[in-house]
Amino acid sequence: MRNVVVEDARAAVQGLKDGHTVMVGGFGNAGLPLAILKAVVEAGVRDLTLISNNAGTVEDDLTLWFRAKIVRKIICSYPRGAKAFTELYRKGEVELELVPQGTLVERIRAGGAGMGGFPSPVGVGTDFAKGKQVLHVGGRDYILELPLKADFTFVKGKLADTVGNVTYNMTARNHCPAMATAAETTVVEVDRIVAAGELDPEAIVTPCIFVDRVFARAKA
Amino acid sequence: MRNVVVEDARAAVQGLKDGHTVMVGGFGNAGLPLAILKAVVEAGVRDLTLISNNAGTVEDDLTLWFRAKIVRKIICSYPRGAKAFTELYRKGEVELELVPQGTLVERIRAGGAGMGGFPSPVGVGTDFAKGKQVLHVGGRDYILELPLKADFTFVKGKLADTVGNVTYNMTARNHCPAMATAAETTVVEVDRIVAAGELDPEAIVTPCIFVDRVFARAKA
Amino acid sequence: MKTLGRSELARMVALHLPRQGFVNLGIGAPTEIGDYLPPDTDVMLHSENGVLNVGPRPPKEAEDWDLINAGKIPITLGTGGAFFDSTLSFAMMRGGHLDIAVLGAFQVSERGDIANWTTGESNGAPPGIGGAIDLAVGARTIWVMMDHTTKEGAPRIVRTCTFPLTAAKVVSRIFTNIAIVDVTPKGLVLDAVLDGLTPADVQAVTGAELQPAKKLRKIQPSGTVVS
Amino acid sequence: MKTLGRSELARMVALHLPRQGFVNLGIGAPTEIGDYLPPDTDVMLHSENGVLNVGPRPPKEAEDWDLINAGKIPITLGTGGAFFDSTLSFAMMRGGHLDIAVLGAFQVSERGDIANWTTGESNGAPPGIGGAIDLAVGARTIWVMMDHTTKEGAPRIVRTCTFPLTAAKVVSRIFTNIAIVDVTPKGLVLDAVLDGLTPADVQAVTGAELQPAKKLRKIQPSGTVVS
Repeated sequence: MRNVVVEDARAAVQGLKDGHTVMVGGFGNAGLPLAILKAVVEAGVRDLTLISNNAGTVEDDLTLWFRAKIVRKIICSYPRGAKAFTELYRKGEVELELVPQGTLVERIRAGGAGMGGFPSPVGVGTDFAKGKQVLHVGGRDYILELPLKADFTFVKGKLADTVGNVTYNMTARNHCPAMATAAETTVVEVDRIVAAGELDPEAIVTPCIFVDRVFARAKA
Repeated sequence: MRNVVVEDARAAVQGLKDGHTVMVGGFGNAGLPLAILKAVVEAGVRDLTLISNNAGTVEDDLTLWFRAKIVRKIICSYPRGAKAFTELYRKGEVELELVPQGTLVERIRAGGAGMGGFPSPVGVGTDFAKGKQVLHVGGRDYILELPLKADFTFVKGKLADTVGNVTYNMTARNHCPAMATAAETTVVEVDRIVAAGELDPEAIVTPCIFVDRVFARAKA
Repeated sequence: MKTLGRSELARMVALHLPRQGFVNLGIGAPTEIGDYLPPDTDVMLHSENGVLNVGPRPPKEAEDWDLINAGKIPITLGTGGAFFDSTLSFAMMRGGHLDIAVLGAFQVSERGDIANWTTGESNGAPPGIGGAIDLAVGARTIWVMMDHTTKEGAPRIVRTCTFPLTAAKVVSRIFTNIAIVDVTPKGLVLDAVLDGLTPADVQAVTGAELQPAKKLRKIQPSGTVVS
Repeated sequence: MKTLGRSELARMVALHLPRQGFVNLGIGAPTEIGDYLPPDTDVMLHSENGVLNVGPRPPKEAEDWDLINAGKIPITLGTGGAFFDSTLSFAMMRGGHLDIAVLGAFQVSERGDIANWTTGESNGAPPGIGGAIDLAVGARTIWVMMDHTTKEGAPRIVRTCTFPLTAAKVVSRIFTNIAIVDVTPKGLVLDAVLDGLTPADVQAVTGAELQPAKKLRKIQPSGTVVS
């Protein structure tokens, strides 16, 4: 039977290369694949394009990436309160594409679902509409938001089974399921791995078809 | 606390009017709200626009609606093997808009999610592209598929709690969750109603914000 | 000038919410409105990071950082609540399924434009937008809760927003620390004024014309409003 | 002309599937391929009505009409399987997450166009499209499994499809009851021929030019193919 379990975070980030586009799940401190974030820095890659809701709040999260200066550009909805990022941003050493949160996750979904983006009512008549194609549908204006895809997606789940089905924990779910669909290689850091068949097939949030590697975070 | 439980199918279809657009969940025999289908006929409405994957296979399903001639138009992916519908179709007494299955459900989702449709790669270069706007995104052609909304959605769930959260049973889930988001009034027929708090909040598929009425199908 | 305190302002908004419906309380000050909902309310609170029926903040020892609201504050889950991913959460917002969103703002214009994501003056700091714009466009009814003026005394209710817009023509009601103002097709209508102030006092610190309501109401220092 | 039976054709396709990956077997004849997968396969079968890891058909007494495949036939759920709604199911298809889809067809053209939803002659009966078109566009690899000719002996492999297209330039391999044909940038390549027939026999019932493979393989009556 399919088995996507890898030993540790280091094995989980194998193949990540300079210049790759990477999605990282999480909202605030919920849903962050902390062991992976560390392993990416240790892998020594650089010039990453990062797609993520936030830009780091505490020292052991995405802050690590900005301290290590491995991000060339971030596509993000709310990079405020992110000290290490802000420092680089002020110096012009990192590029920012600011995207409304709902637009961000829906662009990711569009990437994962094979659509050419989506016509959004959000941002019409604001700075967020600049340079975007306007579509008129049913008497209303929409702006065409383009799909997002990545080379790697790194998210945090609660449980995974050995074939790669994943559940999440409360509000740690956030952008993770959409991101899991939109990358060439999707890696999930979980609290615990269980045998295939142990997860309720009705309650699996990310089916294994989207998942390439899972590993259990070592207990603190 | 919120309580959306109604007594029976008759109460569940209150407010349905001539000329309304109605979504009906189900794929094959899985996920059909059979008690509601009957109650709609008994309510005596007509000229409905029906959005549904199929057009009736056996006698107690949508076949009832075509026998009663209450459907003016059906938007559907696979109306084959539907005797009563086929009879009316041959006589030109019902209009058919044929939509690929994945496009159908995504147009419904777009309606429920407030988007102006979606740019689809499906149907490009075929009859399904006729009359549709073509969008060029990232070197590929997409056709703009428009959102679908309804006055009423009727679907079948497994369990509902009193506030209106819903779970489904196996492949009876199909189009039901998307349809539940896309109607002015969403009605769910379930096997059993439980108290609020009894459903696992991680395993709820349709959160109560989308649900206006639930009722328990009488045991056969 | 006399003003309502932040808690009293939150209480005033809470008292105006309907007894049922789905409500999103924006991050920052509006979140506090939740503390003043009547215990028997049928209102269900939504938070855009993927939770419906947000309950009160837990005691410190019960905090779980996987259970937070959009302001990244620990919460509890009310009975009948549900978790879901961001695509469904924003479908609820963009798709018009929320009855009311209460948002903070820097400025609101007389036609209901809202500016609440940046003042345009960044001092080099990165801008943030989050989910505020999705709420402003998507919720059926948009209320704003804010101080009537800036710290420097400049009006926040204006003829035309000078800050970058979040959304155009969406706000229907503005709750401030000295007044309640309705945005109507005929312009701004002054619905209620803080006890001790006159409509002229409020107009003096407002950047757009206020019409008096047929029956002006009075805001008591507690945040209760009386006819 | 001698031809493979339907079961042997299904077996031949099954033997060509990789040992792992996510595969959708189209409704009708392709569904039967599932019966010939090796018991230790790592392949997971997807069905577009919302299930991953489709298992064998249950015994009659265990049939549950809430657990069916896209052909509306009762199934079982394999270990590690999952249920999901149609939006996610079609995201799997349209988004390129399926490795292989095996579809039936009325016609396939030499450039890989597929026509499998209508012959255009309806006799007044309603057309149906279902999910075939989503599969044809979305799966990474599209194989076709069909009889080599119509009942009347007309070729189904043609230069240009005369029936309405399902999708253009998507088919990479065609398994028929007398041959295996690869669709390549340089045209159709005849990979294997049913034992007892010659390439010329196959060419005679094919509506487009077939080039011989470097090494033509032989299809045995059981569906096994040998070099």
